[in-house]
Amino acid sequence: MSPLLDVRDLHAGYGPITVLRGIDLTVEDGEIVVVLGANGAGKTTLLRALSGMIAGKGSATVDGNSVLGRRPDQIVRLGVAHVPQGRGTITDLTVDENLQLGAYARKDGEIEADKERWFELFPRLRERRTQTAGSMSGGEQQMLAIARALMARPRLLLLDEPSLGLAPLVTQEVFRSLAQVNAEQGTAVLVVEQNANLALDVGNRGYVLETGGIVAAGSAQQLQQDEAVRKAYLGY
Amino acid sequence: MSEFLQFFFLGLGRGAIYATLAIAVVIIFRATGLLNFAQGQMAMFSTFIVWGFYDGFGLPLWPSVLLGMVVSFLMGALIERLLIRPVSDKAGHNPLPVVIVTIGLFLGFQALAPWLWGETAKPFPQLFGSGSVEIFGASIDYQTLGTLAMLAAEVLVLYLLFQRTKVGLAMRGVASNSESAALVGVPVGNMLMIGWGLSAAFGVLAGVATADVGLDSTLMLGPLIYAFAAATLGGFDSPLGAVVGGLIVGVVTELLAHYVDAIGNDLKLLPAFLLILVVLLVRPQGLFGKAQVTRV
Amino acid sequence: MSAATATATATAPAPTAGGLSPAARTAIKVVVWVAVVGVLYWVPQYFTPVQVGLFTKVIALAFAALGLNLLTGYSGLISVGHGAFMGVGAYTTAILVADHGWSHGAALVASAAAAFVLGVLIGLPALRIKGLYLALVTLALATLFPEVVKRYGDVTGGTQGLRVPKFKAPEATDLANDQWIYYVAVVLLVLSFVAVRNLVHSRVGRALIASRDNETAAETMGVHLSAYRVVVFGISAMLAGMGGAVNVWQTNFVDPGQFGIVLSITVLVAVVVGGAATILGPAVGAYLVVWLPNGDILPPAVMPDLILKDNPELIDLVFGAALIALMMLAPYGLVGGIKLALYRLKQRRAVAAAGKAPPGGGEPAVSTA
Amino acid sequence: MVKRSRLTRLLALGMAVGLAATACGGGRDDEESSGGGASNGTTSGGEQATGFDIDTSECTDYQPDTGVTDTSIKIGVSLPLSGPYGTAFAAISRGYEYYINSVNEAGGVDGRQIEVIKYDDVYNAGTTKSNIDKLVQEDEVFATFNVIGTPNNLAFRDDYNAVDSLCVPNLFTGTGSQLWGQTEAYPFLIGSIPAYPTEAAVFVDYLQQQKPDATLAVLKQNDDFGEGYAEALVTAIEGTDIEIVQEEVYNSDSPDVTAQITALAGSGADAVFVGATGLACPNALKAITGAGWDPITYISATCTSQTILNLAAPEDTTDVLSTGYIADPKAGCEAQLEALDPELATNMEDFRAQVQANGGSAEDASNGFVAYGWSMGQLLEETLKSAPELTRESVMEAAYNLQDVDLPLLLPGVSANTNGVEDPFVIESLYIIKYSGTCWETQGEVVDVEGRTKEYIPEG
Repeated sequence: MSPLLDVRDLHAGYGPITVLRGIDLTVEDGEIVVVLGANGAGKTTLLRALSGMIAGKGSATVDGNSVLGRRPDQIVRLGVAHVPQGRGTITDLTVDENLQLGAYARKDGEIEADKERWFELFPRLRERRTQTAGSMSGGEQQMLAIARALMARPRLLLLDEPSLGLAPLVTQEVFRSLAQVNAEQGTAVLVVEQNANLALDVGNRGYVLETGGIVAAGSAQQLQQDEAVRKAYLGY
Repeated sequence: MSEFLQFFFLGLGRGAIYATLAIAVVIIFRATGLLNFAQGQMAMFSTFIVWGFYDGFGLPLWPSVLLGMVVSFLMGALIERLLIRPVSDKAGHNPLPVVIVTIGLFLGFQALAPWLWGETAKPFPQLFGSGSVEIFGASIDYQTLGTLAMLAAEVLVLYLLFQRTKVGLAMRGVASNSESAALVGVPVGNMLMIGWGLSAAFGVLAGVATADVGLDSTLMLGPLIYAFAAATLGGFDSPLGAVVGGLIVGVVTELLAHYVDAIGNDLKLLPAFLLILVVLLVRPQGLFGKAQVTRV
Repeated sequence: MSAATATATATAPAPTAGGLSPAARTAIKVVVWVAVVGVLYWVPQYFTPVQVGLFTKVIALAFAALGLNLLTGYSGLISVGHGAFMGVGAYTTAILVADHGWSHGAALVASAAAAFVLGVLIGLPALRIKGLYLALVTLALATLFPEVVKRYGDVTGGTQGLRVPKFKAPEATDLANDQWIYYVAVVLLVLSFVAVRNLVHSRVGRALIASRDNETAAETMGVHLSAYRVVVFGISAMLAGMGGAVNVWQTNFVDPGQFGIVLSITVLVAVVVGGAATILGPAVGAYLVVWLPNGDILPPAVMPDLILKDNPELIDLVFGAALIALMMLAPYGLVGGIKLALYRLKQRRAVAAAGKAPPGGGEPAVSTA
Repeated sequence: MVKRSRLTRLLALGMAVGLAATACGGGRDDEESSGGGASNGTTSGGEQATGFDIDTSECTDYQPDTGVTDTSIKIGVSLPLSGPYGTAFAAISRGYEYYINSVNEAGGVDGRQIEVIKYDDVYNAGTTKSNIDKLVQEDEVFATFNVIGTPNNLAFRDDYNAVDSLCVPNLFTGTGSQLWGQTEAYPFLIGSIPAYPTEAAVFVDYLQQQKPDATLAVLKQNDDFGEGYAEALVTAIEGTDIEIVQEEVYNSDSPDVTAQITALAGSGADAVFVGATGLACPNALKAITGAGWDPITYISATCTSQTILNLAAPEDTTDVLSTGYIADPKAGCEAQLEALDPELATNMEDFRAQVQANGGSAEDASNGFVAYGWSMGQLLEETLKSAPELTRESVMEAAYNLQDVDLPLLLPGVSANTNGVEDPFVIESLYIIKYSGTCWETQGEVVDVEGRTKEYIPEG
């Protein structure tokens, strides 16, 4: 069976500046894959290229459909949801409206039921249902961003540094929830992180990205045990 | 007393016109975060389109207005797609190139209308008939009452559209954070087109409410600044704010013009100017708006 | 987004010219400056008085465009009201010279001061709001200005305008009036260009540019930045006011119709056509804006002539369409476009020269572990 | 190079500035004391001008016949052709171009083709100045002609039309300012249409007959034109029992004058004088009806165009008064012309046919602006023809010595008459005209104030 996400020799960048120089990467159905890398290694660029926010060259397919050259809203319809760095909640809308908008691409009648499901998972969101997203704490906004992405019923969730700016306890909670979603829904997750420990704890496999190229790959355990990776990203 | 009331009513009449145009300003602002300096000239041009249906094809007035709104919607949407977006995509967060495009549109429509429809002003009918009602010794004409009713309907329709429909939600999402909206599957470009289209369509109502003074290419040159003052006071992103702002601007300027010699009818613009200056200085978000204006 | 930031960086004056030794670069600069000064000196020797008069109009507009560029190009604040500041400068000179017997020189200082003060007042909202909104205040100002002039006709001459005594060439100079006015104006303009250039490259200038490009930078600079902005607004208005005074030297007549919204739009257009945030752009833009409608010498306006011969009223349509086309094809204006092209060329060469090494700018390269 | 007399120059400047600064123009003409009130410019019958002789000795670098060759005469024009004000005025230039076309086809003026060079000034006086500089110094026109707008003419008259200027004729300006009567200081400039004060005086005259103790309300545009009327009215009612009870001003870009009319109606005045242009005219009339006010309503001659009146309903325009000196070419109003003067009706037919023969549309053939432009073309031709020689000096002398020049479209009894300093105003005979709801009809006889306009110019 071919992988859900199949990236080959992907190049991408901004204007005249190339950031990614030939990335190969796969995510299987139901898998959690972690991409580690320092600031500026190209992690965010990778996700932005996959969700259509910047142009890329090479090949990147979801379920055999190329995502390169498509607009973000078209890629959402292929089953990919992207939670951008800095959360990207829509701060002027209420929690409820954010979730409603998350289901924009869907046409079925189970939207309310889905909202309930994510309120179960993130009870704090239910409490703040009618508040605007901008009035909530960073952790709450991160949960909202994830819940909103899940409202699209994606097969692949792209997460950009979910731990950024969050207290460690909150980060833990976020990753626990992610694992739960993955287990219950079978949603595949591609998460890029600087804070690799927690990510690798919940992840199945991982890649290490440096200056725009993959320098190492392996199972989560392998990476956690690799000395170079440990020194560079795990801090011990 | 009845004199005061009379000028209050006249102010309401002017204010209602400012409000209709301010609503069009606000719609584009909500949808795209942009101030359209060609708003008045687009409304003028659209009114000529209505005139074309009314006088050229001999259709009744209101169907002509509706058809004019449809055509203007398409015109607005096409302008966004063909002229605005290519520029704003390249310009990033620098608003200047897009402002220049709207100035280009301003000049273009101004020249195009007399070229297409002739240089002489057209006798445009009063939308709500002529005549007036007496209230406490002062008269308020049907045109004012009708425009006020129309404004109420506009605000209601826009409220329902923005708050109760999927498209409205998506438009608000795009206005607040277009990147995130795109990432949940909202076709951002379409929403911008709809925003421009809606604004152009509602601009028709501003034009036809004004055009009984005689329709020519200068129709909206006067009201535009007052409409901007109204939108500033209302807070740029609230249709209700635009209406309240428009009525306040209309009433205040007319009363000052009549009762304060230092202002007078020739310097009516002065209070509008001071209003813009002071509101932006003291409460940039206006009476009803969100605080986004203040991001330095 | 990032792409835009990259190009914005590119259009900011490039600190180095690629691939040349410092000595060669200095030599080129000297040659360019000598050439520029030579051409500016030569203009009134070669052209007819009428044409020199139009060049003086270019200079008047270039003052305002230079000022507006400081505001719009470098600080990201948009003004649609620089025509009003020109008007304040023009009327200050006109009234002082015509009715109070001032010399043109002294009146120029007063014009600059008056415009500066008004500029600071109008710029006050810049303390708190984003650039786009200032456009509203300034638009309203531009519309209001002629009405105020009309209202106070006792002082301003009302719609009949005010005739101003000529700015006469001193006997000793042996210059015709048009030449004298041109030379005085051009010297002042060059000095102003140098001053603006220094301001842009100063700490204040860099702070303004940073705040234009990056909201976070703006926030961290806080109060200082707001104060800078208001002062820059004042300086910008002051330059426009000087342009207004120069305009009076040339026309010897002021009336409210000259300083309406159209003039404000013209100034803005000059900036954008020439290239916002480039040092020379405003002058180039002012040149084009003045000469295109008078296009019987360089550059020949062949196109508009063909279209407009039978329909002169369509000039605004042609003009509007040209503006939109320019924003699509070269949003950084002519000077900005050339700079961008040079920058790209240089980068391409640098990339070619350095093989696969990353080019400068963009994300900093991380050394491999 | 001629050394200019500093004193004269300063005097001229001081005069211009002083006039402008007081914003009421006219007035304090030094020559006013020389009277002329009683004199009528149409007395002498001889072809040789005796009354007016231009002295070119103070001119800077006087070039008597630049722009004239054996086969052509170059005439320069600057007027608004684009922008919000452009389109209406362009019709005037079409009018004289149609006429000049026909003259040229018929062999021109004494074998010389009239060549018109026309530049757009967007109604901006600064641009007008540049255009005139270019026309005179580069295109080397013989004269400028029918430049529209008071400030636009003021912007260049000191450089070209004053006694100590380059002395280039500025013929038949397209504005009715009373400033065009300062012949001594500006011998190279002459106006065309009845001055605003003349019009105001003729109306007051009429009002006095109708209602000697009338109260009068005034609506005026906030510019020299509106101010000119307002001040002339004050002068004109001196010594009568007519009283101005209220005055309101409006701004030309806000043509909705309902508030002003409401205020005026509040005064309950017997008569209202509407000194307006463009859309403000019909809106004032509509507002008068709307306010339930029924005064004797006078609209300035600028409001009399049919395209403007059509914007108001017949019940708003019926019985409205104005003044007229030129026939209204509106299609369907031929009967009125026929009744007034059969010859005029024939002339009008001729005008229509010729406009269309020279490329004009049917719309142009019934446009009052075109008819005015056409008549100005005729006046230009007459003036050039009557000049003994084609020098600038001689042509100006001819322009200031017009003797009963009867242009075909002028109403009966109206003709162009001038007599130098004594009588610098070209057209000074007016009819009171009344609108029937569809057509203008003259009331009574022509009011001839030939040579008396200066009396109506208010004191500075």
